[in-house]
Amino acid sequence: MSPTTTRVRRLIAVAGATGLALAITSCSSERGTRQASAGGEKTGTFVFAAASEPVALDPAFVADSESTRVANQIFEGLVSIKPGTAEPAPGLATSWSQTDDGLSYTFQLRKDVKFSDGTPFDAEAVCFNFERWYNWNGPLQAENISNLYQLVFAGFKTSDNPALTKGIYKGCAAQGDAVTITLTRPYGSLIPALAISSFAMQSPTALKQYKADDPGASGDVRRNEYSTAHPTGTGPYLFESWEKGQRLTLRANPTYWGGKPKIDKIVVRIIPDGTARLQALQSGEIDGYDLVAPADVQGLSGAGFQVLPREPLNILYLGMNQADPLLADIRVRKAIAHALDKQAIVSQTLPAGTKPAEQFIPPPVNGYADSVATYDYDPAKAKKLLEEAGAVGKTVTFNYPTGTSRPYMPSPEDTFVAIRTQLEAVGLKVNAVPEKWSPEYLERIKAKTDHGLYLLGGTGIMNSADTFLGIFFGRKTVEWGFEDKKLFESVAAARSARNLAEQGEKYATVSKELMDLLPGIPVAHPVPSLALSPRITGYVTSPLAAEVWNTLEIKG
Amino acid sequence: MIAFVARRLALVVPVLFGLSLLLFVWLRLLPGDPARALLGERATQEGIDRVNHLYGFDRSLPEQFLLFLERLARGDLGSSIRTGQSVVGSFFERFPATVELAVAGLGLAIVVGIPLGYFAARRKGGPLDHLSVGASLLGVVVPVFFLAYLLKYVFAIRLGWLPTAGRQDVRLDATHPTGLYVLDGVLTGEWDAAWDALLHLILPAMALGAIPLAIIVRITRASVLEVMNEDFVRTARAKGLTRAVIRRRHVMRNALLPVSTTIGLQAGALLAGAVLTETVFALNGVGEFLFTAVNHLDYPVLQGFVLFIAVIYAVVNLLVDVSYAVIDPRARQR
Amino acid sequence: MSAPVLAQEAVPARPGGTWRVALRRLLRRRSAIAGGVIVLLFTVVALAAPLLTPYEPGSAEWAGKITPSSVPGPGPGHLLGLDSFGSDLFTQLVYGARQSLVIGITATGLGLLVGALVGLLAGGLGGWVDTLAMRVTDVMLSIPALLLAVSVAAVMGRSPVAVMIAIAAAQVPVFARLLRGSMLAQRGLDYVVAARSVGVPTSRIVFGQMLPNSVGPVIVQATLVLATATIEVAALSFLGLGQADPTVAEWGRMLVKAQARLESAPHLALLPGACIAVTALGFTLVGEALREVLDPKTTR
Amino acid sequence: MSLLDVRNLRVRFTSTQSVSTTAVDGVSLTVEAGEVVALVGESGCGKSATALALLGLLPGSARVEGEIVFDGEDLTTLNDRQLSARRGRDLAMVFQDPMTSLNPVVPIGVQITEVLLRHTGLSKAAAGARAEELLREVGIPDPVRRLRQYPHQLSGGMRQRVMIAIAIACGPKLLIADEPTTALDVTIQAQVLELLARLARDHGAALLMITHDLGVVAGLADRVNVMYGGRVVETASAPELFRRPMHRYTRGLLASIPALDSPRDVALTPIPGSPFDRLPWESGCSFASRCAVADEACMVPDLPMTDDSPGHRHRCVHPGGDAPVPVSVTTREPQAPSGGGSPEPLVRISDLRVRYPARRAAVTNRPVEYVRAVDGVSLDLPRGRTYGLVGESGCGKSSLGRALLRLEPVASGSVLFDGVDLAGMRERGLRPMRRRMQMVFQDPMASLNPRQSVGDILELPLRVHGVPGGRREWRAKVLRTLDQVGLPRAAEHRYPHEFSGGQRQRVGIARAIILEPDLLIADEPVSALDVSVQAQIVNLLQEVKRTLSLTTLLIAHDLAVVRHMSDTVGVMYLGRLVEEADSRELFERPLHPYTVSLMSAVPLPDPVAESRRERIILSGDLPSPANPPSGCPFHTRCPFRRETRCADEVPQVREVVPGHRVACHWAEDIAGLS
Repeated sequence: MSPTTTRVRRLIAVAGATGLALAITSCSSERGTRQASAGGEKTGTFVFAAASEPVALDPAFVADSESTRVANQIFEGLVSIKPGTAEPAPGLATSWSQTDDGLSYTFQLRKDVKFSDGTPFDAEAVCFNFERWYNWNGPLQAENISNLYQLVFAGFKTSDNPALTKGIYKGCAAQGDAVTITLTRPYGSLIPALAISSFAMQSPTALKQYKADDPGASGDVRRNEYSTAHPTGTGPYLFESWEKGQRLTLRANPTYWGGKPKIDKIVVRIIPDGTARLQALQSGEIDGYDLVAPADVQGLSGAGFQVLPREPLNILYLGMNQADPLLADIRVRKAIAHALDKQAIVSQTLPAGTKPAEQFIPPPVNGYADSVATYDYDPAKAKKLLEEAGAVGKTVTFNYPTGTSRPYMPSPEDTFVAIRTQLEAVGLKVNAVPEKWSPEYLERIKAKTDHGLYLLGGTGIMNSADTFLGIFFGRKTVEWGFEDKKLFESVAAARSARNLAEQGEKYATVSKELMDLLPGIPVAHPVPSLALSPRITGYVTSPLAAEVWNTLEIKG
Repeated sequence: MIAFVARRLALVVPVLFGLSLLLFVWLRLLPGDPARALLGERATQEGIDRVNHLYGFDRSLPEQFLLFLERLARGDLGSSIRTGQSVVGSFFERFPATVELAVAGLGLAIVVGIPLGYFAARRKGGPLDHLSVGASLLGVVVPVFFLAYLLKYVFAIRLGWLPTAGRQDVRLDATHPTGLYVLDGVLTGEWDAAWDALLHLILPAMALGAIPLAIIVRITRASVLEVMNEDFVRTARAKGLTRAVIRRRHVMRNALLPVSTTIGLQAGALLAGAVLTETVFALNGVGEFLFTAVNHLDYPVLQGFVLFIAVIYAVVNLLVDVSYAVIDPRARQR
Repeated sequence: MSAPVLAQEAVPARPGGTWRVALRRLLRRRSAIAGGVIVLLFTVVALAAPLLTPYEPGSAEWAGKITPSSVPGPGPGHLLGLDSFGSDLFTQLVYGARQSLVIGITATGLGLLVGALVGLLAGGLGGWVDTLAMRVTDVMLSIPALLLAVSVAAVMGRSPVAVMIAIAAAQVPVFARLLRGSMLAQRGLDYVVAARSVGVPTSRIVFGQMLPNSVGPVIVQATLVLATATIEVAALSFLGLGQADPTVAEWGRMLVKAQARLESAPHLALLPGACIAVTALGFTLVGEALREVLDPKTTR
Repeated sequence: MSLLDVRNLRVRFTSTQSVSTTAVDGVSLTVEAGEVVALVGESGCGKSATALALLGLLPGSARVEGEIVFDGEDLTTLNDRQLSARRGRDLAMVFQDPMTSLNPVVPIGVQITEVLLRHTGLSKAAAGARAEELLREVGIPDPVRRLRQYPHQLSGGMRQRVMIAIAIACGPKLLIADEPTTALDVTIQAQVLELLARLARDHGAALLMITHDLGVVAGLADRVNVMYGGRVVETASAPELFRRPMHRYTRGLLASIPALDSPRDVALTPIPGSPFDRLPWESGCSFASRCAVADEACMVPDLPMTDDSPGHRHRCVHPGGDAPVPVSVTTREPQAPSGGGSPEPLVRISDLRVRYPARRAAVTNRPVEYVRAVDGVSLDLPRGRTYGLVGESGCGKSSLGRALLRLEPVASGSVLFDGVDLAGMRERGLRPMRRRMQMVFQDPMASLNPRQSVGDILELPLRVHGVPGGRREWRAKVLRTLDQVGLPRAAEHRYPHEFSGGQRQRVGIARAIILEPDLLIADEPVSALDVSVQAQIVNLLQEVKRTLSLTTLLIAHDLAVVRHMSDTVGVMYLGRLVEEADSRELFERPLHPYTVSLMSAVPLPDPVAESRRERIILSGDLPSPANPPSGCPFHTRCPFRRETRCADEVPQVREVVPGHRVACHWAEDIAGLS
């Protein structure tokens, strides 16, 4: 026998033996001690499937939902959200007051709160955070890094970009258990805005120790040591470990001021494929995932899983680009509005419980108008309007995205098909232009003028019309293709209202105006839902998806 | 032998250079603006310009290429636009998952395919032959991701025998010194972790291994049939050797030569298949990352990963050539 | 001059060139017949699609009957029920054959054309043309075919044309190598030397003599690519590339789209999946049989 | 009792289409212990199938009937396991092609010891020692090193020695050798045949020798069985068979082959037709369709064997009897120099060199080492004459032929064709010249484009050279040429694969002569053909040459064929011309030691002559042309080698006797010796 074959045979024998040993040991270990402890852990572990990896754990730099979800467990802001609603509620600040001019806010801080590294949470810590944000410069002023800070506070202490020098932040003053934030000009949404996780309080010690604002070796501040390994907050859970691409583990914070959470451990696991998330839940490998596809809702609840709908804080609309001469005609826009059977679109393509939309903001949001012009489903009227406009048989371009699923637009392709059918029924021809969501479609809508009808929308990051009307209609954009100075001024005025009530009124007016101008048609407020294993109890959904998991319990 | 390896290596270098040039030009031809992909639906033009400047997309193409080469020489392939992670880092973070999957898939294909091909050839025209030829045809014609879904549906959902996704039950607190989970379990003595990781590998390996399996069966069968007709096998029989010796020393050792070449070529298909399989089974490997990169036009990642995959492909084929030379003394001289 | 032979040998009465012989051998194979029948059926369905179904493809006429969690199954008027957009599933499948055929044939044809041209130039001319062509194909072959197709499709944007070009591009180096290798093998054969010795010009040797004898493997590969194309279209769809309009009757897209309803309506995925597999099987069977028939090892 | 007694052996092959072909149709033969028995026949006659049936090595599709009694035991009743215990131990076999018969990926040591380990109780170490001994016995130097080597590292002759070592390893009672020397050069063939015979004798084994070459048989066999069409048609002791061949086939075969000692100026008597590729002999004599004297009596089913004399049996209705083997009465015309008496040769080759790249650089792919295939050859082809070029494989004779036609690039030297130097010409300028020089190739199948009909193949040269007259004229010319080469006109529409080997070679000749060239180069024109067909082609070439007054360069390794056809003969060794003379002169008085040994190595189909002559068996193998020996290239194998000059001085070609040129330092001495 040749030496080679002998060697090969020995190898096979060894491999076989190893395999056998492995099988035997694994069988026996089922009764062993390790399995028992693992079993014990199982009941104490909540496994959640994320659709993608969190970008960063320093909430100041991120706005994506997966990062935010984790940040919500580790960090808390001065303001929190009343569970089950979008309402601001006391957080690390137990109460607050503002001056009439809307330029000064005083927060009463919660006592005896410590960051998880032992640093006390106090007024100095609060000011440290505010000053940190305000002093960011250089690459940290990039739109993708400090996106939300720029949105709310509009500028930094210094900047090369003149547009970023006119911020609303003026200063922070610590007064014992209270802290006062002063502004350069009024901003009506400050309180709801401070509930956004980007403005959560972080431990000054940890921020300094791990150089939170230093780009570090990776050259990206979102990937520095602090943001990937040492996020330190006051929240109910502590960061434990992050195996990139695989899982992220959190532990219960034993010294949480609100009491130690009932669940010991949270594992966030990354499953990008929607069907795979569904199946992992069905087979018991995970305990929950977000954004259930409309098609799966019935099956899941039928099989005993919890499908928890969130009150929608979003809008799906059909935009009508007025750079297109056909759509510039208000009669055509109105005709299209009357041609849409929103109820049918909802029942055919959107999750159960979704309501048709009448305004560009969802009902719970401050600024929702009492009554606006409505356009009922009326094909006959639509046809008549088209005839008046001489648009019967004309071809309208219809842009829609493919291969994407947004919380406000779970299946744009289906929605497109449904709308197309209705438009054709009233005598319009549709030239469908499907494009991949990112970047082609977004570019087509946001940067180019050659789009017609299109599907888009948005989800609110706070309970403020700012995140809807403020962003959509604050200035001239190629998206809508119209210029209406009066409208833009009204939006600006609403934005800088002195308080919430004033802001609500002003935005209600804007919303009313909009429905007369009809730049697009609000279609629906799709209900995003979350699926949970039946063994999880105590989950309270939040319209802002800002759930904190310290209320959860695991049965059995 | 060393000269042989050196010669083969020397041939790889120009290919890789050509590839980087090609990739570079190619990806810059991509429509769309990665900055927009990054900043999302509410991006402003200033923001986009700033990102473009940050990543050097506003420079001239030759300049960008030189920059790219210079960084490449330092082993720096840039960082992902989407996540900011370094391309090299994220590749190696995810590489173990892909290695494990590819090894399992290919291993399955080899371990099942070679004996199946052999016995199909021995019983040519028999039921086993028809079965394996038929199965190997099916393996090639069913789209990989469809097969993956079917396998998952049947074995994980309907029958519940195997896990649906992931590499390991995340509730197990296993330690991962190497990132190859099965091996980790064995190394650390956490047998339940190893076993669990193994269970997680079965379905993905089946889905990914289907095409190589089909091809290996077919090549082995054809190759065995051919070798069995060779004069030296007749000589071996004329010597009165036992069947076992004939099979092992005379038939298989020769029949495996074309099979080993095929295995090398399959490595490429395997890496491509991993893009599909990893996505379906949420394995968070290189393939899945690449899939996401394609969807987000993450240039640096696309460029870096395709380059890496080409290198791996080249290395695997180099190894195959070397192993070929080990089996076949004639090849050593070439 | 009188023949110096004593008895004339009878020339065997089996007329026909090598192609006809190959065809005869092909028709003796059961697998080839099966494959041929599948391919034929598929072609007929594709061509006669409007006659087979009263409906228009992608019309979404019955969208009103669809909800996110249910689609009507087979019933009167709809042989296989509706798809998730509210189009007739049978109609979509029938027209899907058209798409597959068009994409497959165009992609293969394109890959064949470009690849064969490169191979022909390389194999026929040799020298630096050959070296250059081979280095370029080396580079292309260093990326797995599907990844190559993905990169190309990504460049080209989302259109059926992009898919065709992507699939074709991935095959170009394969065709080029095949034809070149086959030509080089011919170049050493005596009949080519004989043609040179007779004084046949090089171009005429390449086109008139070497090329016809070298196309066998290329034809086999082309048949197999028809199968691969059907599958790759599906894979590209899965990766979010390719035909963008969701309602266009294309099996790959239908399959990908139906993954979302795998639980409630598995037939939406199974039927287009089966169509892809069976079509690919048909081409593969024919291709494999052709390979065996045209293989010089089995011919002599 | 005979050692081997085969009775009425039948082998049928069944294929899937339920068509069965009979390969062996009732063969009976015996082999006595220690006897050397030959089984002679052309390809397809069933001789190899018979041999394989003896060892039970036929493929699964074969059905074997009849009895094979070996050593008192009917082998057909044994199962494969029982048979395998006897194979390699009691019966051993040496196959035709030692390249393919040895496993390329297993060291030869293992291939020898595995048979020892299987059949003897030897330990691994003892088997290794025995293997070493065996290699020494078969004459392989440095056996310890060789045992570790792989087949591709050995030369053809060595490989066959290894095969023989394997066969004799366990001391078999019967050694079967199936065409053991067909794949080898003639000088090596002589070595191997001698070795086989000696070993069989030394080990007391019987030898069953299977061959198509009557010459091989004559010197070796005690008894000869002639097979045709699946049957043994004649059996006799070797001297008896060659003296009194009875069966018409045996007689035809003997008449059709030229031999080194047969008269030169006669045409050969070919057997018409070609050996069956299918066996149509449901009844009657299988040879009847090709037999000149066949009549109805030959069509009797199951013709019995007739006893002619003790031990001489045949199966012929019209046996030849004592009459000498017929040779054709047509004497060839005397060789008069033709070509209008011009003393100028048609072709004058001076110092021609041809080289091939042997090794290329890794990246640039440029050649860095060359094989010198033709290394400075000068020779003339006189008009209207046939110049025969002989030598063993790799000696450069084919390269020379091709370079002459500029089908290979010429490295240096000149080729004057009718005064024009072809060597430096461009392809375009060469084209008109090509019309005047044509080539016939060795492998008729490979040299015909399989996708063109014979008509197209023949028309192509006319078209390319723009022969006036247009298609109609061309076609007429094609038909005339078909007549000329003895093919039916219907062949025009047929494709090459539809013809037998001999017919294809006729097509090849037709293509070469259709332009009525001045020069014809025939490169091994008959070596790929069956013995009985060779004579047809040889005659055809002679005929054609005569009618068209062609100047011919005949390249062949078969000395008998060259002698038969050539006026002048050149001998090549390792790229050089070593000897050149008028054909008669050369064969009667060879002056170069290589020519002498070459001629002595050729077996004669006459046991008497064979036993009388003294043979010079060359030692060693042909050196590699990439790395030829210094000095005289032949000195490593030369039996006349001397200490001085041979190893360091290259001998120049010089005229030793008028008209006789030799490249040997000691030619004069050798002339005296022989």
